[in-house]
Amino acid sequence: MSPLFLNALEVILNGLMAGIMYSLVALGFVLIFKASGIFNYAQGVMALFAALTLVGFQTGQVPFAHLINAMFGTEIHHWGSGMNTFLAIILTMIVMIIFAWLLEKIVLKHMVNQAPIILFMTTIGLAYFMEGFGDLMWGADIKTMDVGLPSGGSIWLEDFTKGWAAEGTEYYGMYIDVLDVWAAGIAILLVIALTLFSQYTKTGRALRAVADDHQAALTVGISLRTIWIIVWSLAGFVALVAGIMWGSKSGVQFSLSLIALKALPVLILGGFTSIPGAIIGGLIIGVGEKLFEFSIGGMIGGATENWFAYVLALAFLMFRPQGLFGEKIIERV
Amino acid sequence: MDQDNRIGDTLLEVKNISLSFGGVKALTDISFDIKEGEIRAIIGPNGAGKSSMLNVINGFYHPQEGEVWFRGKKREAMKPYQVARQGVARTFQNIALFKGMSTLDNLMTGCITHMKTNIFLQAIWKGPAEREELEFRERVEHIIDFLGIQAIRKTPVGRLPYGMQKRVELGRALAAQPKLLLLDEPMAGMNLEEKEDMSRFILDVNDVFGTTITLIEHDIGVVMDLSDRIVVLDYGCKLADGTPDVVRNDQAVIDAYLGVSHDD
Amino acid sequence: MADSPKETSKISNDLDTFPKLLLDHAKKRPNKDAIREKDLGIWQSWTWSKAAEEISALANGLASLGFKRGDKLAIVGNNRPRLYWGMCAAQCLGGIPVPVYQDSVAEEIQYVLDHSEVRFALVEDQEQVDKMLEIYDNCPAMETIIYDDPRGLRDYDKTHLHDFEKLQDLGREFAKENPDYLLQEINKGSGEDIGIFLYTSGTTGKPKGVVMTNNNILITARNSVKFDNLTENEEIVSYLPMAWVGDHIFSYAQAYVTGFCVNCPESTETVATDLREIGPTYYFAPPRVFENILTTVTIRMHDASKLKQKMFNYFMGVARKTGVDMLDGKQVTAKERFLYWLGNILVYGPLKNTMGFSRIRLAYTAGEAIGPEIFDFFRSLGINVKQLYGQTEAAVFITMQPDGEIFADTVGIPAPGVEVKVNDDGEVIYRGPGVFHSYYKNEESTKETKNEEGWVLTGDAGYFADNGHLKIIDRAKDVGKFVDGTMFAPKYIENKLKFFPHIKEVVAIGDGKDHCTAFINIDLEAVGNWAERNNVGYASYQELAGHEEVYKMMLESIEQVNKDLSTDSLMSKSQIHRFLILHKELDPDDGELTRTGKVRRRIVAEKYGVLIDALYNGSKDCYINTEVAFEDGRKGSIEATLRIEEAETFTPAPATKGAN
Amino acid sequence: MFYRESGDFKTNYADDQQSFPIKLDRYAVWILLAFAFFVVPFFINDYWEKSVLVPFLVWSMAALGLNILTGYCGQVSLGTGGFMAVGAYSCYKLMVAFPGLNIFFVVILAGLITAVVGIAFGLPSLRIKGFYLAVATLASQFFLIWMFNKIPWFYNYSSSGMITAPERTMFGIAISGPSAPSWATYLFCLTLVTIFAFMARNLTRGRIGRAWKSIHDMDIAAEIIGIPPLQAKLSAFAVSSFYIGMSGAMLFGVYLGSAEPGEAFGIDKSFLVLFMVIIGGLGSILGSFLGAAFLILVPVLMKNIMVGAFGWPADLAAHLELLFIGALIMFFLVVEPHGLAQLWRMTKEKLRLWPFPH
Repeated sequence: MSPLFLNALEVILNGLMAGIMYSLVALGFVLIFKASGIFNYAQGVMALFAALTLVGFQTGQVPFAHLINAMFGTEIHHWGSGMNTFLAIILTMIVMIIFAWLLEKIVLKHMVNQAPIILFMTTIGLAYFMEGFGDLMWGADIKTMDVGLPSGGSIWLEDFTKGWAAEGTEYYGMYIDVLDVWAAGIAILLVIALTLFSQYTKTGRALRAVADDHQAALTVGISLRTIWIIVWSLAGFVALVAGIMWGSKSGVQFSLSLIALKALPVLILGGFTSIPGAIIGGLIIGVGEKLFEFSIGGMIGGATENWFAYVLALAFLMFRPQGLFGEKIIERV
Repeated sequence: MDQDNRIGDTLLEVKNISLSFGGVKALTDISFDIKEGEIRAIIGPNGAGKSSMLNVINGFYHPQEGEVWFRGKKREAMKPYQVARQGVARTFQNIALFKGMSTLDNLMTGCITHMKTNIFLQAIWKGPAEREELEFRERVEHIIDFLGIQAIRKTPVGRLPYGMQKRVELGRALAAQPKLLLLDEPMAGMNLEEKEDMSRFILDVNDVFGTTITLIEHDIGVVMDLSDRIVVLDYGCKLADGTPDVVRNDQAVIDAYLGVSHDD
Repeated sequence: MADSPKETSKISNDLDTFPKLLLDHAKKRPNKDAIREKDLGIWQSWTWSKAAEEISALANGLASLGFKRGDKLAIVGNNRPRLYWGMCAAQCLGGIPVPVYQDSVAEEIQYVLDHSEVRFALVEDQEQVDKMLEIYDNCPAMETIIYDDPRGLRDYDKTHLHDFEKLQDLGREFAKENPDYLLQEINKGSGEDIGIFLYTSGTTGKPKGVVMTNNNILITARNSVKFDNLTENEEIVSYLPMAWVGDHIFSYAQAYVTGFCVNCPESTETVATDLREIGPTYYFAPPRVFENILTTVTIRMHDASKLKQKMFNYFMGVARKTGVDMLDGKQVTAKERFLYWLGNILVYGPLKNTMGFSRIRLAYTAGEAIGPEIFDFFRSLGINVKQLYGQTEAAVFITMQPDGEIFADTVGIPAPGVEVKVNDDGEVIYRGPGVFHSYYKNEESTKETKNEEGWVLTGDAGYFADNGHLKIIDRAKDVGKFVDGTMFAPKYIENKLKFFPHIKEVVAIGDGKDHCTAFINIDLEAVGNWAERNNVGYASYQELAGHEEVYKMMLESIEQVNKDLSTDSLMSKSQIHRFLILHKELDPDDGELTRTGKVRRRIVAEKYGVLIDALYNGSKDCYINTEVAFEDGRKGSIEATLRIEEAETFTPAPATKGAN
Repeated sequence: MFYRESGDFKTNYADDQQSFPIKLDRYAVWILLAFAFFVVPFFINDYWEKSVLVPFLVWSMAALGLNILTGYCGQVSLGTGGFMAVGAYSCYKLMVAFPGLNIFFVVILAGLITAVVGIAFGLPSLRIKGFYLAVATLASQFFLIWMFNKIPWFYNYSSSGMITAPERTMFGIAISGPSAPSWATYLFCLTLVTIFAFMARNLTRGRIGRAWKSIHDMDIAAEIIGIPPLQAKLSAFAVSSFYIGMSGAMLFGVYLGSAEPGEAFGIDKSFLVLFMVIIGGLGSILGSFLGAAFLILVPVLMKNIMVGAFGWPADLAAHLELLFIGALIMFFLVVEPHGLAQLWRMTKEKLRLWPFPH
């Protein structure tokens, strides 16, 4: 096997791993979109917020320390000590649920029957708000996240694949970050868990009913507002998972929220309502952009990951405007 | 009314039209003609393919088989807007007004195919663009006067009651000064009084402007009174074609309407 | 036709006919707007010169059809420029315009047209053409019908029909061949000529054709213009029937005298909006219209926020205190002036703007008594509403209120040039330049109404108050007597009650009885509104009318009126002792009202005889079954048992004089 | 309350169709313009120019452009930043290539170039609608920014990768470059924005505007009554991009003076303009100005209060600002989705009906 091929293979594998990360965010989008028709742009910021909160709890930061110091001239930063990771995760999850509840109470209940585009804009507002709120609460400095997940290249894989290359070529083996593998595993678990949840629990079935037909769901006595709180909490949970993964990988910082943007082309490919679509779309984008950068990117200046996903989605839309799994739109008069 | 004087040569003819959607046949081998100046009705039970027929005539659907002849020429496959520009206007079964605009603007939009000034002149406004705009405003005002909708001239159409919206939609179609006007259930959902008004308008349009009208309508009584000739469709096939008297006494039509298979 | 050439070749200097005035305006102010009509979304305007051109073309057109001196031209339709032009065009040729109420049914029109031997008719649209064709064969003199709006007339047999514009084209052709004809005809006209027939609607019997000379109309118009300093800059909205003498004076004669601009609304439904757009400077409306405006204002303000209502009520209070005085030119304190100024910014100005009265300089009301609150409301806003007293036979003006001497319960001093007095029977009579020529083909009535010295009976009972202003009590023939001989003026009592917004109509009974009782009609809009606000449920008019609380409300009003009457020595006997609320609205379709909304006492007395008996025999309630006509012409009947209530009466207090 | 419309009647269609049919509005606009043109330039200082007035004008132009596309034609775009970059780089290249060219024409040409690019990126709009189109426009945003970063020709191979505006003049007065006087840059921007705001008004009230609005309201019906959808959408993209391109050119050439694409024209700028349009009011010329004013002034105000008056650290103020703007956007969308322009319309309606509530 030529090193070029092996390199390509490595790129594809890395792409798949990155794709799973995209899928993780896209999953949150799909959950909310299915249940409420809201295209939640804030999903990425929710991941950032969850990650910030988790790190904050872990390290024992005082929330709003900056603001308090500025207002009262104090100098506080940390409580005495940090917190157990598991406990911090639970607490973060609670924060996310409170957040979902507040969001429904304050904003969403006023937005029933609004045009989709208005709802979309609202979530952009929400994204700004949460970003500001997260920064205000925990500070905007880059934080490292350590929840005990292993990271770094897999030495085992490197050793294992070193010999694959043809004789006489220089090849040091395939590089894959163990964290990515973990992430992939967790993502798969998450999908399975969500599927089970929606198939076998009462709430899950209610969610699906709402997704199929709002009116019908209402007539069988499911409170739409409760559903919304549950869905946003679930999305918060997914965001937390995504936040942990992305945070562990590249630190907790603002750019984390930009992964939401990457999830958009994923959704276009996969369709807004399909969980498998989100996964497959993520993988296509992940592999596609890595491969493009690997094969062509270098020639045209690099950093093509910035736009490749969108252009791919655009090109794709030209031929299938309804997405990969969407139904064909028949126009009527 | 002097019929012979009013009705002229064939304006539009459809020949052997067949249309299907993914294997489902909507229209099968339909042929009929529409003569200049007449009021032509298409009737039939629900799902008989009436709306599909209108959609074929105005180019929204493209039939797999058959030809459309307009003003003596075979019509090539066209986009709906090109058909509109040839002088075919229509109204819709479920009102398709531009909800964000006023009555006046909706009617002005109806004139759009006749307006010519380019984007630069439009931006400058003073001069040709304004002249054109005012010229069409006056034209539209005559339609407003004709339909008696002066009081709602500047009301956003979304706020109007249903019957008024139907009237505005007719106005928008008239503003295009069509040679052929297609009306898709112009009286659906109206009360008796509104139906009478609408019938009056349809006759007046035909009479005053000499517009050829093709309409779909459920109210058989109204259709019989209004139309010169009627095409009856059922399950996408043509059942009968002729004057109201001929159609009324046609056995196949009677069977289709009295048959248990469909009810309106 | 044997006029000397020098007389026909120049425009006469004495502007004693409408056509001469028209030519004069066309020369003096050719580019000033003479008339406008809201049509096709904008105010289409015609300058005086354009109007003169249009009228000439029409007159020539008429001439080409054989319209001769003395011919009559019927005019049927809403106020539209072309119909006004028709009047002048007929006058150009020495003809007589005969405006007819446009909402009359065919048989009513037939009577007028037949009676006045109309040969030509100028009508508005298809609706009127249909009426004309219906009566065509019954009017032997009738020849030609000219229509303004050709819509729907395409397939009509055109033997007798002419399109207005086509007729004008004919006229322009005719003018080419006979260039001097029209001017000659115009110059033949004089002030002594018969100018117009105005048919009175007539509460009883057939309408009478009031014949007016040009002098009657024009001198009166000139006098009134001078009295109120009207100028060529006035704007007026003409929306009252052209057949009514008021419209003829305000929208035609005064416009031709001064050269001001007349604005015709788009349709009857859009009068309010059109009025608002134009913002007239000069306005006429019967009290009913002012009352409706005030009711609308009150109802709309009910929906406003509490704060806004407070502000509104506060400043309306200020206006009531100060506004009328300021309008009458009396002294007010600086503080009051400031508050009024503030109120003008916050309330009066905007209010006038929404009503279309921002630019109003002068408004008149007449025809009936106006409620003092209504009158003061408008005056306190700074709208100079005045009352006048007039009738067709006088070319409107008998008395007018001069600026600064405005009272709600009197109708002013004699108009310029008019002598007014009260005869021995207590009836108001007058003499002056506007007094009509005669009733057409009705020598007998003419003599009955107008004596040899030119004094005309008004048919109204009244007296001059101490300040020299005339006070009208009632129709002379309606004034009756109680058994003890004291005067009973039902209209006077009824009007006092009708000023309450929740009372729509009242019939006072007392002639030949020993005391006064009354039927009451509630005002469905006002009472319904009240019911809505107070959560009073009702399913029908009848149920609402019979409601306990409604009776209570009426009782309060009646007792208030009784208290008021008790202070007036002439009227204290007329206090209402018992009353009932009618279960149905008095309706012209049932013959209970005239078309102009006046009560037909005789019919009411016949129809509701049992109720009258019940009012006087002391019973607590009374059953009645009434026949009614529905809107679609079907007949039906409604039955009800009506409750009768007693009202408190007050012993006459010593009269306080001059309480205006 | 202040309106006195009674007596303000129209005797011809030209009067009835004018931009400000109510006399009072007409006067208000003229007075405002007179103030902006003849009074402000005499009192303007560097702070007002740099912090308030010029950014307001520049972003108003961008908001006008996006409003034409999104508010009038209904095509949501998240590529505004990218198109502004096109305008900025076109401006730069034109300034460098034609040093003698009047900067007024430079800005207009930059707009025209952007319009061409806009048409190219608008082509997919024929097949893609709604969200899908919104996401597709992200492609233009990221691709264009990447292109300006990675292709050295665009920044004339400068070592920093940044572009810097040389001094260019109009009537001999410097408009760009460090020595341009405050009043000159202000008047330059004001003139451009005034001219093109009126043009936008003209476009949106006439034939083309109706075609756009009909596409927005119901695209199928629009096509059936004879409006070619491609032509309507592409013209909206073209005009919109023209405005956005000019604003990009003004932002770079007149306001910033130098720019780095990711920083000056990033995705957050696309959102900023979108917010302006939403808060101001979709489908309203006035709304574009109100939205721009709001989102320019609020941060300035907040910064002044928190940093200036309270002495808080700047980063804290920035966080609060973010939080506040986000909350405001949600507030607006909840309370008044049609934006400040609608609030103004309602207020005006109230004032016209005053003292009546409706």
